[in-house]
Amino acid sequence: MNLESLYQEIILDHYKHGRGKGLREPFDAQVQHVNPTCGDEITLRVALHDAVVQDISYAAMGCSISQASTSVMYELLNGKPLGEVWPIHEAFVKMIEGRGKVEPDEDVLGDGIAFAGVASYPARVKCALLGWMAFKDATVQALGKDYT
Amino acid sequence: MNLESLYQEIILDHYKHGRGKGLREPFDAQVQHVNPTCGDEITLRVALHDAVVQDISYAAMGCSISQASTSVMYELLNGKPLGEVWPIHEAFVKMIEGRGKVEPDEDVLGDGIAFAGVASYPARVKCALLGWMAFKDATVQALGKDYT
Amino acid sequence: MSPLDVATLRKDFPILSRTVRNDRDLVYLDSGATSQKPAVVLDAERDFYETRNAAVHRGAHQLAEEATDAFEMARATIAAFVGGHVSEVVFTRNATEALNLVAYAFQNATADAGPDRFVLEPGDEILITEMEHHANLVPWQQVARRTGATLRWFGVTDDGRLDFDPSMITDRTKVVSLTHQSNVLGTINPVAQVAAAAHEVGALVVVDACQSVPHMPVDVHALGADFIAFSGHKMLAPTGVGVLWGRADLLAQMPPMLTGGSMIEQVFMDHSTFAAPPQRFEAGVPNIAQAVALGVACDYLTDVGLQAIHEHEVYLTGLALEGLAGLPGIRIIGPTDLADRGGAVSFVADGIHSHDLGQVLDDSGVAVRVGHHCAWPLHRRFGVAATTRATFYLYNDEQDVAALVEGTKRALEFFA
Amino acid sequence: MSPLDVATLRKDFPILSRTVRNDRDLVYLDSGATSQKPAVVLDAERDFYETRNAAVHRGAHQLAEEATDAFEMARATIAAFVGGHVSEVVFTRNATEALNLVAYAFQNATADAGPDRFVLEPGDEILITEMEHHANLVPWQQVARRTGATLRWFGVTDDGRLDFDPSMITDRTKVVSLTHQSNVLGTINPVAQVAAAAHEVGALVVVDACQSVPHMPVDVHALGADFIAFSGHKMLAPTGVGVLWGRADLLAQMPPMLTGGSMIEQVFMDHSTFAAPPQRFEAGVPNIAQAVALGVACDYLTDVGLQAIHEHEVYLTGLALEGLAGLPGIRIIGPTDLADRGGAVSFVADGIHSHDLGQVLDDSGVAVRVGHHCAWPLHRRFGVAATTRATFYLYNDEQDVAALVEGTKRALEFFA
Ligand SMILES: Cc1ncc(COP(=O)(O)O)c(C=O)c1O
Ligand SMILES: Cc1ncc(COP(=O)(O)O)c(C=O)c1O
Repeated sequence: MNLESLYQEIILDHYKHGRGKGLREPFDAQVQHVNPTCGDEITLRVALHDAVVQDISYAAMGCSISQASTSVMYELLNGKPLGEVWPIHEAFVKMIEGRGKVEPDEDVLGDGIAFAGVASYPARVKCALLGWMAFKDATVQALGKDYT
Repeated sequence: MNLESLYQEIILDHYKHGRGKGLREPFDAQVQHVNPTCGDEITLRVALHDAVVQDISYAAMGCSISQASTSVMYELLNGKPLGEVWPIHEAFVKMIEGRGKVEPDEDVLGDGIAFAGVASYPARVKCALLGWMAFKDATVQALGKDYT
Repeated sequence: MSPLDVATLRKDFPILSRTVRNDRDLVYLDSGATSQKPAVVLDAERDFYETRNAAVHRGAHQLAEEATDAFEMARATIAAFVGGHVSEVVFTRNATEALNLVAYAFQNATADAGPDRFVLEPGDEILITEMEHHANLVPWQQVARRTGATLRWFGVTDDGRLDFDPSMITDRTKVVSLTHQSNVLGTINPVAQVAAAAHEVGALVVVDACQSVPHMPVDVHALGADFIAFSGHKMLAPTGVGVLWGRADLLAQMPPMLTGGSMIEQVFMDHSTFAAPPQRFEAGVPNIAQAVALGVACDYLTDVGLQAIHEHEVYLTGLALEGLAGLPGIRIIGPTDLADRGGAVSFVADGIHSHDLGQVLDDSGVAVRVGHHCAWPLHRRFGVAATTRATFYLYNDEQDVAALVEGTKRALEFFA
Repeated sequence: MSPLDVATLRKDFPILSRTVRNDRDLVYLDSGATSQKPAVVLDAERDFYETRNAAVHRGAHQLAEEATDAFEMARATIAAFVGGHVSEVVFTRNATEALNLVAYAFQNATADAGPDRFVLEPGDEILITEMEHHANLVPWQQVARRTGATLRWFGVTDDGRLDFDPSMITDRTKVVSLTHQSNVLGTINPVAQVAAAAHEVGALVVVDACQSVPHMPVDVHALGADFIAFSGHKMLAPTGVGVLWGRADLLAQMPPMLTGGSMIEQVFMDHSTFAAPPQRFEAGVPNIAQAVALGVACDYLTDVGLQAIHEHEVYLTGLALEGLAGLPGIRIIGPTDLADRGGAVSFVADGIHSHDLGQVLDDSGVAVRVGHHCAWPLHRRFGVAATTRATFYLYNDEQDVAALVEGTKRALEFFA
């Protein structure tokens, strides 16, 4: 691994130009997640309608990896029905936690495969997953609200 | 060091025929000391009069070393004025804690020098001092009572 | 017959080739206090320092990543060793700290009006046994005193078995804590049976597995335990590392005992929130190298085979009981049959204090333990102040047992 | 100029000859997190296991005697190292546990209506600082909450110095706990001055000496401390051992935190009495080999010279501050002068997160720490989430500092 394969162009681009940034209304659930080692944090909102992700909005403070991965997540998941969302989510988490041994599927992950290099840097795994874990948490909460 | 120099005849004799055993009246102070590692214990009484040790009486449960050293202590200290008692006491403790490097003085310690070998067995130091520490404690208490 | 090839195993333990007292071969029969270490474990510890030493979970550099990997892989190995999940293994200094950690969960939850499961009130009962090591007794005395709960205990029968009286387990019982194998008697307790009764009334079950995990196959779920505690130094690993295994859902509810770095989620000057287990219970830079080496010790034990180790120890115990029975004035404290029994043989000799007996054994090169072995109330139960205890492990053989019997005979003669 | 012959010292540290990431030489600038270990310390630890391993204070056999000797001699060495008495040194796992031990003395004494000195009541105040490591912050939050006492703190000035306001020390102040040297800012605090003010009102003084004892001469009496805590792993010793030094008369009054074997005087089923310090605070089989090795580490440091080590680190710090000042957009968090300052240099770079900066440094072979370094409130105070921190020790040299500056430059370019 070298620096360039960790910080691919696409990551630096998402880092500098985050997609979907900001906290928007309406939303069904809001969560705050932190990375306890470096203090990075994200506030993330999810709006659902008929099991479709209507909006993911967020305000985050963090490193390039965490910022970019949240931005890529926005592009990948926003507007999609949950049935399509979970396979992508799972594939992303699997790749990141795969210690470089999981072959990512570009058809499923799109730009997300740019983060494959993170898997070789265990200390950055939490960075890459910060937004994704917040999304999962918020969506589960939103669903809970829906059905109770 | 070998077993015979640790367990000298004189020690085995004092162990089998403890001098001054039993708890007697009158007394000025009574203490109970234990050896927390093996559970050995001693109850010891001191009677003082005019700064002279009138009686040391005791009930003890313990190994040959602790039993014999208390018996030897009885012989060495009982009936003596405190002015003579403390130098003997100090010399005995010094020898036992001396790790085999302190040359014992037979003129001061009498039969007590039989315990010189204990100094080479650190785990037995507490055994050899059980009665002696109880005596010191009881005497200090008795003196405190005298002068307050 | 022993299922182990002891002669070959002994070569792995450098210390066993030293001599003691006037050039006697060392006969080490004190593994119940602490075990000796094979070279492979010492190599692992040293290798960690020479190649990967860094603070874990804190750095983003390569050394820190490698150190964290080694540490977390050891956790996974140890979890598998006892049939638990990796997130259920907490590293402590020793079993004593592990047991205190559970006891403090009750004390602190009660002080904080925390999760019900851990809150104790006057009338609630903590149930232990009369054969407990001080490590599984004194912490519960403290908790009982500070919460107002009552400490009760099962007795011990004359032949050294647990006097299990199910009627003592009632709705008032909130926690049952007992040893899996007595470090004095050798008795293996029917933990699963006790645990089932305890769970029926909703009590939590803590198992002091100090003398079982190193010596026989232990599976936390088969035991029915909610927590188990054990020490690395008793199972071929370095000093300075112990383990608390706890059921995930319980650890998740428990307040930490120690607080500080690496166990937090967020920290402000006036309050903090805490990380998920196991990190919540590992404040500060942990005993990293020791944990890594403990992982290697588990692998070594697994390779030798825990069932074989147990059978080997039972075999030696049989020989020892037989040999000692042949000497005059020897009384065994503990079962004299081999059913549900591990390799600890404690005894007293008529008219000879155990300190003196142990001294003669030491002079013969035989290292045993004398005293109350941190089980003072148990000794009181048997009306003795102290016993002489021989404990066996995978590196002991028939000759060691013969040396014990021979040395005891010498002591009887010496003090006759 | 440095007073040390670093090239020669480096040969003592096996790990320093390894390479990282694509064959870069390792530049280890994370000693503030944990230090590397010289061979002589690793030898001592291994030698203990290979020649004298036994449980201390428990056995009467020769191994146990030798192990106990080695352990207690290490205690004496460490006591002398900080100017204390041997009976005042308590072995813990790390500094975090040592600080918790003191905090629990207050919590438990309060729960037990114990010795006045340690009882806290609503209205009483615990005084710390805004630059504390979580280890000297979170335990006091817990104590305050559980006793009803109030937690207060001295602030930090813009240039990273303690904002010492003597008027905050009042009759209500029961304990003042502060770091000797900040692990983030490098600031050395005027502990003696604070301690004098605290003692005037009868408050106890706890010093977190984690970053001072390894790096400069420390004398507990000159400091005026009642307790000091430090970690072995930060001073060339193994992981898994730390020290609490406490004034004898205070330790004598303190209830134990952990209970179990070896810390008792007498044990009955329903109550126990405890041994005198330091044993009272060392429950269970201790981290023996680690303590022995810590003694050897102290000897090694004494041989090199603590004053020389301090001067060496100040020299490197000067070079680092100078080198970083030459780069655009770098802000130092902490004093930029060298007065009362040790070898921790923390900084932020405009527009680059410290995690990213650290990654480029790592790729250059330079191991630094990124994040809040367990001092989150201090980072909040400076309006940053995280910093990049380089820390120096006796084995670092001018080239290491140059690599830090060079690597930082590379990061600035990479993320430009
Ligand atoms: C100032 C300070 N205090 C406390 C600690 C905690 O030390 P440990 O994690 O070894 O307990 C550290 C190091 O992490 C420190 O730098
Ligand atoms: C049954 C039992 N419980 C607890 C302990 C305490 O272990 P440690 O001293 O390693 O904490 C021991 C060993 O001393 C033991 O044998």
